Amino acid sequence: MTWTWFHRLASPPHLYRTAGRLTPWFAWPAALLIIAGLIGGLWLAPPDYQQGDAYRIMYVHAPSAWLSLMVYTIMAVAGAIGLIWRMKAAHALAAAAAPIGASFTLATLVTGSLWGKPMWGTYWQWDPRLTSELLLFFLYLGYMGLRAAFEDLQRADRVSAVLAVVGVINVPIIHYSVVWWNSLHQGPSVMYLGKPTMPPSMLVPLLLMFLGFTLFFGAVVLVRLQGEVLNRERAAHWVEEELGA
Amino acid sequence: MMRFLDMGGYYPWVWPAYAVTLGVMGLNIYWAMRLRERARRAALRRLQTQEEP
Amino acid sequence: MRGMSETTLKGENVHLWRGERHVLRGVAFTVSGGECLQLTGPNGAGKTSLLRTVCGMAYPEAGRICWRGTDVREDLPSFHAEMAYLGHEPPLKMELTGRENLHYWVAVRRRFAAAELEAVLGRVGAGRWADRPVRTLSAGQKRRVALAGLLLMAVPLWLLDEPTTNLDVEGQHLVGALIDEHLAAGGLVMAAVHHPLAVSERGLRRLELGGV
Amino acid sequence: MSELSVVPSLTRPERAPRNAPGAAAVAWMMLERDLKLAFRKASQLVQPLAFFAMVTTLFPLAITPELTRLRHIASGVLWAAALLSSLLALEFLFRDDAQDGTLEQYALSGRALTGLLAAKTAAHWLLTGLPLALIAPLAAVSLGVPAHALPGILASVTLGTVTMSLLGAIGAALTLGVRRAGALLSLLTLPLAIPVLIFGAHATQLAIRGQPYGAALTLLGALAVFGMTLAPLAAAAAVRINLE
Repeated sequence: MTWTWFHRLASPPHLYRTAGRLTPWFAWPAALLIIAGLIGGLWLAPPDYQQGDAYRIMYVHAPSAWLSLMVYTIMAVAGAIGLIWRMKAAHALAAAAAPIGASFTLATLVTGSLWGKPMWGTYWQWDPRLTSELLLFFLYLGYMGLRAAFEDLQRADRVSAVLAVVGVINVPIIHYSVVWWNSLHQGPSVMYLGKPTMPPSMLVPLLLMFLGFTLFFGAVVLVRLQGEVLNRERAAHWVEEELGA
Repeated sequence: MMRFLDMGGYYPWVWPAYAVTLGVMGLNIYWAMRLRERARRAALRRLQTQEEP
Repeated sequence: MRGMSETTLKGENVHLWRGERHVLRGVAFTVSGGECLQLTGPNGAGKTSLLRTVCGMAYPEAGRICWRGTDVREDLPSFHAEMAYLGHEPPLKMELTGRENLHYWVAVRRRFAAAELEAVLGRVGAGRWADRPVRTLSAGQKRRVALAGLLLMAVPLWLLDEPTTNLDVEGQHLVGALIDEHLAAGGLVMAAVHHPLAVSERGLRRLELGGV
Repeated sequence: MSELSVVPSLTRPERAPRNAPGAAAVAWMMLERDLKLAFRKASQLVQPLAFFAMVTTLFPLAITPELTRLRHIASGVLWAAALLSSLLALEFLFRDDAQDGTLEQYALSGRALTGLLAAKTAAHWLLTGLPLALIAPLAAVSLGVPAHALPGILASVTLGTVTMSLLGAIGAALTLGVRRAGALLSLLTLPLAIPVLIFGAHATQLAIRGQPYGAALTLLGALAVFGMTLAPLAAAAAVRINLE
């Protein structure tokens, strides 16, 4: 009985309509939070006593990094659900999420190296966090490459779901092996993240950005989800009603 | 204002980082809309071809 | 229900999509012990798709396949242990001899005595070339080796896709005779064909699949 | 035809034929079959080895012939070459069997595909991983590695190639339905192989410096065991999807 909402949500017409209805509820708060975070992070927060104003890159770097990991996890969980219950809706969600995650992984890498230049004096440092992020980017590329290699959408969905599950099991192993490797060769990371004594004027904009980016992902993935659901639908009457053909 | 834009001398790295991130967000919005629009058109096309026979 | 002991294969309202094509539209059939269901229809009518759906290699959008009264998807391994599927091409390794092929193909399912292998090879007329690498055999000879594998599996349900392809007249009669013997022993056959099988009318049922 | 005794199996709807061989016997049969097939096409066996030797030769030619300097990069060279050569033969791990229909017959045999694919992966390791591990010490000597490091190199490459074959089996199964899969297969497999590279190269480096490398070997072994438990499951799932 508790499962009925689950099955109702998974039915394509319901999912399509719900996604459409929910999009503004994610989009507008996301826009407000990100604008507030930008003002707070760029203007109101004081410069850091060590890094000066360069630390402000954190306000876009850290939330991007958070999205890159969260989206991969979502892809894998959705893929597993799709495989186990043969649920097209879950596969559609995984397909919708992948390019968003990949693009934010790339943004993390670029902002990380822009932050690295003033801090390390070089754009690229084999820092464990950036190295892990680079490997995550390769995992995304592999996932999207595999998806694109199949003509049949159903098969692409299921094969890439297996890859996402394998990948998500490996992500922590890769990350810890990279951290371990790095500890052998150089000192700990010089990045700012996770510093416990951040004053509220710095912390609050960061939290706003985290929330804003997450909601932004929600809004974009819902729009993409509508497209992916339509692509997986063949000759259903609800499509006719919905699109007014 | 100039002091704000200067970012304590770190402007060559701070502003590109924000530009890249906001650019990625913009592209994501654009790609998502394009995907949904194409899917809608493809679905309509499928409906029309299926009605013929 | 008494169904557990009845050797019946039943398809109910099977719908299958292949990409954009709705290949099977509500196909229904029943085959019982001693019966052969002959699938006919133009190219693209879904004969192969239906056979692959039955053996669990294609997943129907709607409907179900029941073997002995239960949905085959509930326990595919047990169903597979009781069926044999022969596709368009004989499933043989070119580098191995006919005998080696039969060993690695069938012995993962059941142990069989050497005498049984000889009897089967003799029955399909493959005894003389069974020790040659399959690469050197003609298409018809390969088909006969595949038929030997089919017999050797000793399963009740045969799913055959164009079983007479590449066979001469004598070979086509051999397939007919093998099917007749299998039916006489209580077996079931489902075969996709272009030309009617040379089998006796008793126990023969037909299913015409429409093209699109 | 009564001597073929088809009738008994018709009348008893039991789970598996009474005379079905056990899972271990089936796996052994599969291993034997793949080894036999490989030795009938022996030229393919030599290719990854030749590739490995070739790649390790490139570095002295590209960087320096001085053994004292080569020794510092030896572990990296050996492991990068080993990873790349173990990718070479992967594309055909399941592809040949999928094309001639024999893989489909195994998938329809009622036997667990997981065990069959694990056996095929074991055969692949015996045919590519193990030979690589055996010639790795030779290549190491040519890079100026002292003799006391050779047992460590042999052990670490042996363990590392086990994991590589298992990861490769997943990649090969995923790309089974893709026509030209070579580059994609490498893109899928290499990021997953990073831990093997890190632990393996570290063990090798410790061995070259004459330091204890047991801990790094243990980590490599742990990766191999982890791979053995999960990779055949993933490969079987992917193969089933691709055969559909």
